[in-house]
This record gives sequence, structure tokens and C-alpha cells, in this order.
Amino acid sequence: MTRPLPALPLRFQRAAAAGLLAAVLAIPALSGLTATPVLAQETPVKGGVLNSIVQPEPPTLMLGLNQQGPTQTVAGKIYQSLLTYDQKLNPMPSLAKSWTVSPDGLTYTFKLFENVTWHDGKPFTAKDVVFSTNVFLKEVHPRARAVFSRCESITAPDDYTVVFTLKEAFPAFLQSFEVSSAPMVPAHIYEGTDFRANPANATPIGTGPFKLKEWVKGSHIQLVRNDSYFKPGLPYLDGITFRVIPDAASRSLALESGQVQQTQYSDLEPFEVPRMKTHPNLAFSTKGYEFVAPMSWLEINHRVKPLDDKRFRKAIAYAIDRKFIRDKIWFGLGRIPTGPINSVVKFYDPKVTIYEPNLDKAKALLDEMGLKPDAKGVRATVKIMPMPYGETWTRLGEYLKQALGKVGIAVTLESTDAAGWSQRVANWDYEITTNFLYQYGDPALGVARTYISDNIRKGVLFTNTMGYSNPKVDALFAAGAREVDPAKRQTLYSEVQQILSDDLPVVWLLEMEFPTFLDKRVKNANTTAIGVNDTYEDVWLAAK
Amino acid sequence: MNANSSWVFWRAFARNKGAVLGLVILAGVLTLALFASVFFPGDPWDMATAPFQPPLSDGAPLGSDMLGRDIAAGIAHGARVSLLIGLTSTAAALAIGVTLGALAGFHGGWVDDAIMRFTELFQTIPNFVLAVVLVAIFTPSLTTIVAAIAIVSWPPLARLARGEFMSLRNREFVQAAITTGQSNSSIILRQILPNSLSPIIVSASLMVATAILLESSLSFLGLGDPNAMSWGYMIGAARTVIRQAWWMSFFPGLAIILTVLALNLVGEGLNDALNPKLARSRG
Amino acid sequence: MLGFAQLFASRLVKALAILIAIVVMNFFLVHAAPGDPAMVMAGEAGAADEKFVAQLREQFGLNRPLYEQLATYVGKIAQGDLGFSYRQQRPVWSILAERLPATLILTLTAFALALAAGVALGTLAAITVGTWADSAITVVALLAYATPIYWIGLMMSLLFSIQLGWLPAFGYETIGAGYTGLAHAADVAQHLVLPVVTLALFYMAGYARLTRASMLEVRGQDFVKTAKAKGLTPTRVVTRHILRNAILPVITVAGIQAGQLVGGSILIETVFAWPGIGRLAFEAVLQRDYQVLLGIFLVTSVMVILFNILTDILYGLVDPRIQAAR
Amino acid sequence: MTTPLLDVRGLSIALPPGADRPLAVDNLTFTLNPNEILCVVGESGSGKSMTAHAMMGLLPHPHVRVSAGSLLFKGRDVLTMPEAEQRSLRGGRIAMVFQEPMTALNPLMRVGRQIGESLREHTSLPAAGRRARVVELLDQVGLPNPAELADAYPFRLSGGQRQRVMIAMALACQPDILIADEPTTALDVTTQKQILDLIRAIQAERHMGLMFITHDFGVVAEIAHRVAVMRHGKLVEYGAASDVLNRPQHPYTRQLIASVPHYIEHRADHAKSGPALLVAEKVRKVFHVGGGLFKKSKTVVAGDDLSLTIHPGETVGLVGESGSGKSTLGRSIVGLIKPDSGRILFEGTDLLSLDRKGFRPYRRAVQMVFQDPYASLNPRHTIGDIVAQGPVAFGENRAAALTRARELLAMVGLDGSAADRYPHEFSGGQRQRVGIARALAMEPKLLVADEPVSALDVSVQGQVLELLDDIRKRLGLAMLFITHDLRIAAQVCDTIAVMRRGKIVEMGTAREVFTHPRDAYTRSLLDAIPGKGWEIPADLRHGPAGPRTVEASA
Repeated sequence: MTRPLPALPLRFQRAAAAGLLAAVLAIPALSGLTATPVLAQETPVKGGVLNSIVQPEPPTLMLGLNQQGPTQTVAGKIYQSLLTYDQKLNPMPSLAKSWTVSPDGLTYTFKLFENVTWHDGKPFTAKDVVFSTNVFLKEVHPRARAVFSRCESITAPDDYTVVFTLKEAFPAFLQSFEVSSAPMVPAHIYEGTDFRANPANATPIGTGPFKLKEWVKGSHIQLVRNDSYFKPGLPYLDGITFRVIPDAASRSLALESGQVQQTQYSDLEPFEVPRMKTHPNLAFSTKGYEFVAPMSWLEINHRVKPLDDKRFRKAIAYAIDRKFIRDKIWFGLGRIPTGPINSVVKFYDPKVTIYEPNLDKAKALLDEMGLKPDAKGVRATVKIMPMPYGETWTRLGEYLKQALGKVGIAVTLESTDAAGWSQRVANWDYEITTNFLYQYGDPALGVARTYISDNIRKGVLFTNTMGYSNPKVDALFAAGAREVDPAKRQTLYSEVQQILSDDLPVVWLLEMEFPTFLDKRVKNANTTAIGVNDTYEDVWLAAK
Repeated sequence: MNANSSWVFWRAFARNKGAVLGLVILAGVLTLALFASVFFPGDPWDMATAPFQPPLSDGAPLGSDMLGRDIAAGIAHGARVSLLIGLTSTAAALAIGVTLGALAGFHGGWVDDAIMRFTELFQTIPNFVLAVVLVAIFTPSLTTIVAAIAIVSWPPLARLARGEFMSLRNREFVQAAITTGQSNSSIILRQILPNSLSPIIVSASLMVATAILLESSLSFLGLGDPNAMSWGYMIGAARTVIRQAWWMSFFPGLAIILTVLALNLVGEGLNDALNPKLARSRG
Repeated sequence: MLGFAQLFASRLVKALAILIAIVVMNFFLVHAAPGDPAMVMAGEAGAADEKFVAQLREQFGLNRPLYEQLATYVGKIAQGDLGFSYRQQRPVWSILAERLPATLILTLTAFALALAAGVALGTLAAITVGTWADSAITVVALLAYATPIYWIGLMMSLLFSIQLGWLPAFGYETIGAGYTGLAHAADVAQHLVLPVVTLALFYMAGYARLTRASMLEVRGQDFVKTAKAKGLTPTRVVTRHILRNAILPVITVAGIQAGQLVGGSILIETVFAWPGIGRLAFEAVLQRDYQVLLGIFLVTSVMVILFNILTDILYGLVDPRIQAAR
Repeated sequence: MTTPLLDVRGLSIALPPGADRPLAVDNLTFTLNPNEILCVVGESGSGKSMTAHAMMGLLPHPHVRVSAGSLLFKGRDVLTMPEAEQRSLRGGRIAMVFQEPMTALNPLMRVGRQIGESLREHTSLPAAGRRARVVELLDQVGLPNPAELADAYPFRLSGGQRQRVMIAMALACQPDILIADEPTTALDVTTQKQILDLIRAIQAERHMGLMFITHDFGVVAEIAHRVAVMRHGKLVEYGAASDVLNRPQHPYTRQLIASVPHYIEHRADHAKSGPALLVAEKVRKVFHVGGGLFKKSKTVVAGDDLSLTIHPGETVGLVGESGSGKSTLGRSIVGLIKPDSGRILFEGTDLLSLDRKGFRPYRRAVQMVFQDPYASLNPRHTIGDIVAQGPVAFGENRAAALTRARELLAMVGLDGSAADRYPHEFSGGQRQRVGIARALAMEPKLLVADEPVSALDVSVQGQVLELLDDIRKRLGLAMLFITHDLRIAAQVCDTIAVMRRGKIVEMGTAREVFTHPRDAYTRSLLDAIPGKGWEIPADLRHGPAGPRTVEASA
């Protein structure tokens, strides 16, 4: 009984395709409250403390230095970035009240809110943004480094304006100001210091609606409201307490009994979810994970015969029943994918080759390849190394062994551990494994990296470790990253999705969903693409 | 052992009713293991029916698990793995333990000292933790599991063998063998070993039981061979869904209990039959 | 008491030697683990390139000769540094220190219960040998001995928590209840019942069998005849003469097991979500957090050694012949 | 005569089904009077101890039980008394001393407390009073520093001291009857004498009835007023000591008495002509016991400056008490022990200077007969194999060796079928014959016999000694005969060497040593022989070859 991962591993996207083209994207600036109006019919009440779970306990709350899932959930209340995103992944103001993109797609200008202060009282200005993006994050944050390295310059014409000039057009740039992707850090504290060793890391100073009050290791993290938050009247909550509950069963019990009002990500085991969904006091949702949009697949090493043959991969796709996987192994969590892009991510296109379970088709494909069953009915033998991230993945491995066995593909399961898995996958020393990656809202950020041949890099994880190479796909992804016109981008990405769904470099298994449970008294929470990781500035607790 | 003494042995063994019961159960488990593929022709990993079917339902007499696998088939095929691991790891532990113990006991002196310090080291290490560490680090497979169980189980056998060899070495019949000019190897193999076998056989039979328990515990923790259906694995997989499906853990547990119990009973019966001290006190 | 001090000192030296051997073994196990720490971190971060790995190797000294690394490792252990968990981003020692008390509460309570109940039942069986009471105890002990400990745990929680709702099924305390003082103690005690009983049951079975066998053996010894010939009451013969002598092998075995109990609690803590080092070990196994796992291995070995010393001392106190033999 | 203290009438004790006979004690009747010493004599399995155990309620209930008869103590039947009353008799009115002093005391309890327990149970003495009484008792049984000794644990005491503690314990409540079950059998002869003297003195002083169980007619002669001889659970002879000892009626009694080893006017002193077969020169062996990091090992000098000569055909006796080092020399000669220094010359070759290979030819020439007939034969080999293994190891053809083995077995008095059977099918005496045959199979020139009869019942002892003597004469073997029993040595040896604490204190012809001992220790050994004042009836005495007149009954 385990979480798929204790901490969601940080899957920073490596290398997105280079973009060259520019376009103009002007987003209407909103000012003032950013609360989505969904639940606004009720009148918010001030006060109250929200209890949630943090699991596992984060090593630090300095979000610039650590972006593990739990760190994000807690530090997302302390730190902010320039933007946040709605559940359709459209940018919304956070520390930036408005922004403009030049028609060539090379210049991004952000206007900042003017009354923002750091938790220590010092004003937050454009200088902090330039320091954060140009210096701090480039030094310590690999994902941000990849993005901001695309900048020709980052300047602050005045205290409340920041201008990013790109070397090439890269429309996904606007998706890069989510709080964990680009948290703003105080220049007056970090400038000129050893960032990783700065004592201030223990007492994080951000601009967010909540401040760290107390952190009892192994027990809880207590945040209290930031009274000088720049939005008047916010936040509503007096504070948020995150409890450290290492045991899964205890976590579900804590939620069930109302000791905590919120669970997220992998706090609950998948098998607990159906039961918890029926709880009268709890609201269940799988929204709020659109930004990460994890996609899992069977990763197949194209360097191994007969795995290099797409007929074989298709046979695999026909042999497995993804609905069964979703319903029986993930207990109903997740969506059945159609192609490489998660359906919640921009430029998703469902018009692709679909593989419904069909054993006859699978066998026919294998026959066509000349893989005839031997006396024991075995046509081919493959090794599957399930991801060592807990029981669910193990069970998936067991299922795959059976499912493939039915069409004559004998499976040997290989047992491994996290380190061994990483090493073997990175060094292409596997036949088939299971894997999942985050897509970060834009194909250029989180999808292309898996399929482009530029990204076949031995020894580096989360690259094109299959060794799939298709010049057409490379070209389409490259063009998509540069194209500033959304309609044209859609055309490019639709085509690449069609090609990929036919080439089937990997067999997509599941658009993974995480369950968020909220006590029905908790209002206005989980409204954006980063859900529980957002600031909670306008979350309020209804009376009992 | 001649025919007469084997009859004597059998009578002494049969006098212990528990031992006979154990033997019967063991024979049952053995049959199940040998003919698992006949009783349950399919693959135990196959989804035979709908998930979470309670016992006595169609196609799953003992219920099915979360993937619709037949628990009864799993138990039958698991018997193979359990017995196989129990027997091979005990054989391996015997090979290590008896060899070291015999060397220590026969030669004495510094050889004994060195071997016993080594044995002590292994006895000090918490053996289940060591088994877990070994299997985890060397990745679970039948081989690593057998090796790990053997590595943590041999010290008692070494001590036992050493004790037997030491006491037998000073027995007068061994000294007589020395004075009549027999070689060391002949003394070890012909004079001492046959006489030290009884307690070793008894221990070994009990060790098979312990090994089965150990294997099941490892599998329960998720350290089983992913390709081998085993009882411990079944219980481990069932742990999280015990609210929904008690049968998933109940029946495999019963299988373990019966097998281990049977081995213990047989071990005790062997002890009664082979241990002359007890036999004498009865006579 | 010179003999006693000597006994103690010699045990300590022996313990130290064993400890060093275990540390060395630990070192080689760390090295046998697939992927070095740098690779683990790289895998965790998902952002490590070749240069990053090389830098980490340098930082951890992984590029130095093996013997040098061994020396460094032993030196670190000597300073109480058990390594660093990259998974939990914390020093292993601090993780262990946090979990150890819960395990000690569980195991020591279970141990005391197992020993008391085991000796009592074994004694009862021995003095009523051949009767139904003896048979009942023997059968129960045999069953408890043959049953996987984790299975008993599961069945107990199924029965007493899920079906009957009498006792909490898992955990150390009621989360967020905020009890203090006595109420907290009572809360913990309630949570303690099932894991303790489960853990105790297995060991109790062993002690009961051992006590019974040992008593039956001692019962036949000459000095028991002497005691009976003195006209002592049966109770006195049993308590003063038989039991006292019969308990010696029980002490020996219990001493070995008291240390092993910590290892055995892996299963119990897993079943009952008891936040001790056993549970930690299980988590470490699942996450393949070798640093933590080997830290646990070392700490439990130290516990075994400590218990062995304690047993030796206790044995020395109970059996006057031991001190004299030194 | 007054009313007997103890009146045993028609006592029968049943054994569980499957035992070698239905009744351990069969219709036993005897009495014990105050101020009387009754010796119950018998070999192992005669049921003599069982009778005592029945009296003390120590029968292994429920397997063994009294099936008939009564046990009257001062006219009241002990067997029908309520349990509490029986208990008050035990340790109070009837006390018992056991055979094995080493195991009869609780190792975990201070001896003073163990004695005090009796007082606590049967008297109303307060703790301080009990303590004083314990010290007094320890003093009475002749233990030094009684106050200190009361606080000692049994393991600190020697066997003799422990037996004194047992006696003190028995005397604690001034019992009317003392039952002593072979109380001196496990002791060395000099200690035996002291304990016998003590028991006799205390009995006389307190006018107790003493029931003394023994197998040794020497002891009987020493102390008995009346004698009861038991065999296979039945009383075969019962009467005044002087009658039974000097005019035994029953053949079994006669046989037992005839088997008592005794010095006999020896054959003419063996001519020590020609070169010596074996010469031991200044052999020294020190054992290191225990030891470790924190303590020095204890050193035990097992042999020091041992020199000895054995001529062809000569029988040399090596006599000493336990721990005197007498076995060390024997084992050194056969190569089981490597001495630290000295020389052992066999036909002029120093055996100690030889390596394993060089020693091998001499293995054949020097053979050993071991003490314990139960331990000296591999239980998993047939008798024939056991005898043939030696020659086979020396390259003899197996079939030939087996044929020879059968001949040898016949020679030692076993029939031909014995070769195919296993040791457990034979009695102790028969097994010892096998041991002898095994040694002879090697065609040795010197036989080292290490206590070859001490594990055997007296009647069997005689037969084995007779066999050894017979073989020696027929084959002209030289023999080193190691024993703790001077009487046996005197009966079979030409020359006797007396050992004490690793040294030979006296050596001479059997006659010299036996009749004119020079060393004080030898004298004390001789003096300690029980029943030395008793002359075995002339018709039962026998010549050098052993008892001739009494047929060994099966």
C-alpha cells in the first residue's frame, strides 16, 4: 500500500524545442481580486484555520531551491510568481497585474502590483523580479534555467515594470510563470550570498498571503495570515496547518474524521478513493492538476528487437485494456489517453488513431511480423521493469504480464528500485518500463522532450530514452514551439499527434488524475490549474 | 539404517499423533504443489473472474482478488514457491552451516575460534532485517530470496553441527577410530557425520518451516519474486483492501499456517523418533 | 565484584568488535546497492546532467579508493553520522531518532508481555503435563508459532477494529486529538493494544514452549528429588527449584530475541501503521532508501548487542556459576 | 526387639507397559529397626533405589506406582497417608541422601538456604534460629568454616563437601530414618571412606535407622548390621551382616561376593627379562583450560615427570583417583594426546618424535580399550564393521578383515551372528568384549586398557577381567591397565604405579605396593578400601585368572 511516490518526483522538463517565431498575445489584464466567481454567491467569512496534510515532510520551504510536490503545496502560500493559470491554463495575474507580448513574440512586458511587500516589510519591486529570474533561478532551478536562458535580456525600466527579451520566439514562455516554475525571491536577502546556504532559507520570506509561523519537524507546519498582504481584506483564513502524517491509513482516517479538511496528490491511496468519495462531508475533485497534467505510458526501447517494429508496439496497445487499468488498478482515477498530449493540455487533439482492446488485431499484427506462437503459445519474450514507485505500479506490471501473455507475448517482470530504475532507463538498459511525466501546460514544455531526436541523450532521465526518431516529428515540434499563432500551432500539434499515435513510440496508458478531497466547508479552494498549490488568498471556511 | 531400525524409527514417529497429522497435511500440501497445474490449469496470475468476488462464487471457490485472480489457484501455485524456497534455502543453509560447524567442531582451536566469531556476528545481526536488506539491495528474485534466507538461517545449524562434532569427536568410538588408524576424512564422514545427523535433520525440518515463514514475510513486504505467485505476496497485496476483501488475506494465511504447523509437527515427531534420550525415557 | 566488571568489560570489547564488523559489512552493502548516491539524487531531481553527477561524486568522495571511503565511512559512523537520506532530505540519524521511541515502546511492552505470559503458560503446561490444560496450551503455542505474525495482525485488526470497533486499527495516537498528559497516555495505550498483543503472541508461544520443555527437563533432575525429599510443598518445589533453573535457557533465548524483536516489529509496524523504525524500514524498502535501510540495520544490530550484554549481565546475576567461570 | 521403625510388607512396584519387566519391585518384605544399619545390596536394575523412592514419594508418577503392599512407618502406612502428612514425614522423620552429590543440590541456591528450607518446612524456627542451626549442622558434618560455607553456592564445593552438605540437609530435622542411596559411589575411594565414617558416626550418635543402598559388598562389610540382597526386584537373601557376608546362601549373593575384587597372592613376579617394550621418560603434559581476553587460562598439570617401563607380556597397573592424570599417560602412548615434553620409546623408537605418517605403523602395535562400552562403539556401524575397520584402514582386504573379525568375536566369547548386528543390541559387558576384539584385530603388542570395567556391574566386571587375563596369556600381550580401584589393580597387575596429582608417587610389584606400601598416599588409598577387614569366604576366593567357581548366570 503505497503512494505512487512519496514525493512526486520533480520532473522538470528538459530541453523544450527551440522556438524562433514570434507572435503577439495580449492578455486582458485583470486587476484586484482574482477569485473565480464560481462559488462567489456565498459571502466569504473571515477567520478559521484550515487543516491539511503534508506528505512527505518537505526538506525546506524555500521554493526556489526545492520544488517537490509537498514543498509546492505549502510554499505556494508563501511565495508567488508573476502569474497563475486557470483550469484551462490561461494565464491570470498574480504578482503581475498585466502583461503584453510583442507581435514578433520576442518581448514580454509585465506590470507589477505596486503595493506588494515582502514578509519582512521591504517593498517588492522589479529589481526582485530581475534578480529572481536572471540570477537566482538560473543558478539553482534547472527548469527555470532552461526557460530564462532563452532570454536575450531581462530588464527593469522602472520599479514596477519588467521586460523579458527572448532570443527566439517561444510562445510557451507565458506558461513559465507558475509559482513553482518561477517563484519570486527577495533580492535584498539573497543578492551576493551563497543561495543554498543562506540562513534565511529556514525562515522563508515571500510575498504571499501566508507566513511561516512554526514548523515542528515530524509533526506539523503552521502558516498564519500575512496581515500586510497587498490585497485588502485578504486572506480570509487566519492560518493553514499542514500535518505530517506518514502513514497512508492514518491519513485517510484523519480526513474521514474531519481532523483535516483537505488532502491532495498522493495523500490517499487510490483504493481509498471510492470509499471516500461517498463521504457526505467531503467534496471530491480531480481538477487542479491541469498544469502538471501527468501522462503515463509503457516506455519501449526501440533499440531492442522486435520492439523497434511499430506493429509489435501496436499489438501491445491492442492487447491491453486501459479501461481495466484505470478502473481496477487506479480505482477509477485517470482518463484514458488517445495520444501523446494529455487532454487537459493545450493543443490536445482527439482525432488520432485509437487502440481499443482487440486481441485478434494484436495477434494478426504479430502474425504479420512472422512471430508465430511456439508450442507453449509464446511468440516473443519481453522484459518489463515496472516503475518502482509502489504497489499500484507493481500491480500494473502484473496486469501487463497477463494481458500480453494472452496474445503470446511472454513477459518476465524485472524487479528494481528507484536508483536502479533511473540508472537503467537513463542508460537505455531496459526493454519495456512504465513511466510518467508532467506536461506543464504546453506541448513545447512537457511533451516534445519525449519524442524529439535532439533529446536522445544517454545518461539523462526523462529525455527521449526510447531512441524514437522521426524527422517529421522533430520538424513539427520545432515549428510548434516557435509558432506564435495559436491556430497554426494547433495545426502543427494536431499533425504531430496523428503521426505519433500511428508510430506509437510509447503506449500511452493513462492520463493520471490525483484526487483532491475538500471538506464541504472549504470554499473557493482548488480553482486554478495548480489547485492546492495556489495561494489560498481567497479561500474561506464556512461555519459548521 | 537397516530395515529393522527403520521400522523402529517409524513406530517411534507414529507414536506421536501430531507428527502423523503433520505428515498427512504435508503430503496434502506437497500434492497441491506438484499437481497445481492439474487442479488449476491456468496461470494463477490470470484474471479468472470479476475482481473482489467473495468465496464460493463462480470460478473462484475462495474468492478473487482486486484484479479478478482466483485465490484458490494462487494458493495452489503458491504452494510450489513456498515449498521450493523452503527446501532450497534450507539445503543451502545446511550446506553452509554444517560445513562450517563440522570444521569448527572437528578441528577446534583457532579454526573453531575464527568460525565461531564469524557465526556470532551473523547471529547478532537481526536476521529479518538482514534478509530484508539483502533482498532489497540485490533486487528480489527467487535466487536472492533463497540466498538471503540461507544467509540468515545457517548460524544455528553451524552451532548445532559444531556442538555435535565437538562432543562426538571426543567420544570413545571416534578415538577408537583414531587409534585404529582411520583417516580424518573417513572419521568425519563415516564416524561423526552419521551420528550427528539426527539433530541436524530435526533442525532442518523446522528450518524449512521458518524459511517458509521468512519468505512469506519478505513477499508480504513486497520483496518477493515478481514472477512467482507466493502466499506472502497474496497477503501483502491484500493488506490494503482488507476492508473490502477479507478472503484475500485469510486463505493464503491459512495455507501458511497449515504448512508451517505440519512441518513443526513432523519436526517434533522426527525429534521424538531420532532423539534416543527421549526414546529411552519412554522405554 | 571484580569478576562482574571483567565480565562487563569483556562483553563490551566483544560487542565493539562485532559492531565494527557490522559497520564494515554495512559499508560493502551500501556499495553493493545499485546506483551510487549521486545517481539516486540525479534520478530524484530528474534534472541532473553528467556534470552534476560528477560534482556530486566529488562531493561525496565517491571517486576515492575504496579503503579510503571505508575509513571515512567508519569515521562518520563513529561520530554518529549514519548518512543522509536523499529521499527524505534529512540525516538518517535524525529520522531514526524520531522513530526509535515508538518502536521501543512497542517492542519492550510486547517483550515484557510475551515473557511474562509465555513463562506463566509454559509453567502451567509443565505442571499440568498430560492434562487438557497442557494440551490446550501446547496447541495454542504451536499455532501461534506457525502463524505468520503479520497475518495475525491483519486478522486481529479485521476482527477487533473493523468488525467490532473496539480498538483503533492503526496508528500511534488519535491524530489531531490534542490529548495531553494522562489522556494522551491512555490514547497511546489504546493504540498499543493490538500491535503489542500480536507481536507478543508469536514470542509468547516460543517462550511457553521453551519454558515447558525446560521445566520438564529440570523436573527430572536430581536436585528436584532432593527438594521433594525435603518434604517441600509442590508450589515451593516448582517456584524455588524447578522454575528458577528452568528459566535460564529462557533468559538466553529471550535475550537473543529481545534484540531480534526490533527487527520483527517491521511486520507489525507495517500492519498497524505504527510510526517506529520497523515501519520506517518498510517505507525505506518500498522507496529503496538504502541509506535509511542500512541505518536501521545498524541501529537494530546495536540494539541486539545491547540486549545481549544485558542478558549476559542478567544471566550473571541469576546464575552464580557464570561470574565464577570468568 | 522393639517395633520396627520401618516395616515393608509385600511391596510391589509396577512399571509401565512395555518395560522389560512388569514389576520393578516384587513382593518385597523387610524391616528397619532403630539404631540399625540395613544395607540393601543389588546391581543396577535390581529395584533397590525404587524401594527408597517409593518411601519418599519420589516415584515418577503416574507411570510407575506401588501396586501392592504397604510401607509402615512406626506402624502407620505411609502410602495411604494424606499428602500433607506424607510431606511432613519426608525430610522431617525420613530423610534421604542421594548418589550424585554433583547434581543433587540446586545450583542456583546457596547451600545454607537449601538446608534451611528443610527447617522452614518442618520446624517453627525463626530465620535467625534456622541460620544458627544450619551452621551447626555444617559443622557437625565436618565442613570447615561452616558460617562462610552456608553462603556458598554448590558449584564452589567439591564432591565430598557436597555430599556432606546433603547429609547435613538430611539431618536437619533429626530424622528417625536416613536413607542413603549409594551415597559414596560417585566419590573417590578416600573421600568414600570419610563419608562412610561420617554416616556411621552420625548414625551411632543419633540411633537412627539407616537404610544404606549399595552395590559394593566392601561397603556392606564396612557398615552393615543387616543385609538385604535384591535381584530383579526380588529379595533373594536377607539376614544379619555376618551371616550374609561370611556364609552367603543364595547363588546370586555368592556370585556377587565372589566378584568383589580383592588382592590375591599373585602369580610369580613376572620376569622382566629382555629389552623393554615401552619406556616412558619424563613425560609432561599441561592442559590450558578456558582463558580469553580478560583472564588467564587455568593450567592443569595432568602429567609431570612420568616415567614408566613396560616389558613384553607384562601388565602394568596405573592407579589413581579422578584427576590424578592416569589417563593422560595412556592416551599419550596411543597418540591421542601429544605430551609437551618427554619421550615415549616403543621398541626403542621415540613415538613423540614421529610425524603423523611415521607414527602410523606404531598405531597397530599399541591399541586401546576404552572405559565406556556405550560410547566406544559407533551406534551406526555393525559389530563386524567396527572390528574390521582398523585393518581395512591399514589396507587389508575387507572380506578378509570381516572373516578375521568373526574369529576375534568368537575369541572374546560372542557368537558369530554378532558381526551383523548393531551395538545397541548388546549389553555393556558384551560391548566391552567387542571393544577388546576391535583392539585385538590390529594385532597389537601393547594394550592400553583405560578403566575397562568401571562402567560395568560387579558380576560383569569379573567376566571382562577374566577375558582380558585370558587373552593376555594366550597372546602374550603387554598391558597398561588404568584404574581407580586398587583392588582391581591388585587382582590383575604385575606391577603397579600409583599416581597422584600428575605424578607417580610409588611404583613396584603388586605385592610390594599392596602389602608394603612406601608412600603415605598409597597407604591412605589402601586404608580407604571398603571392607578391608573382611575376608571373602575362602570358597569364593579365586586365583589370578578371576572367579572360577561361580557360574555367571544370564
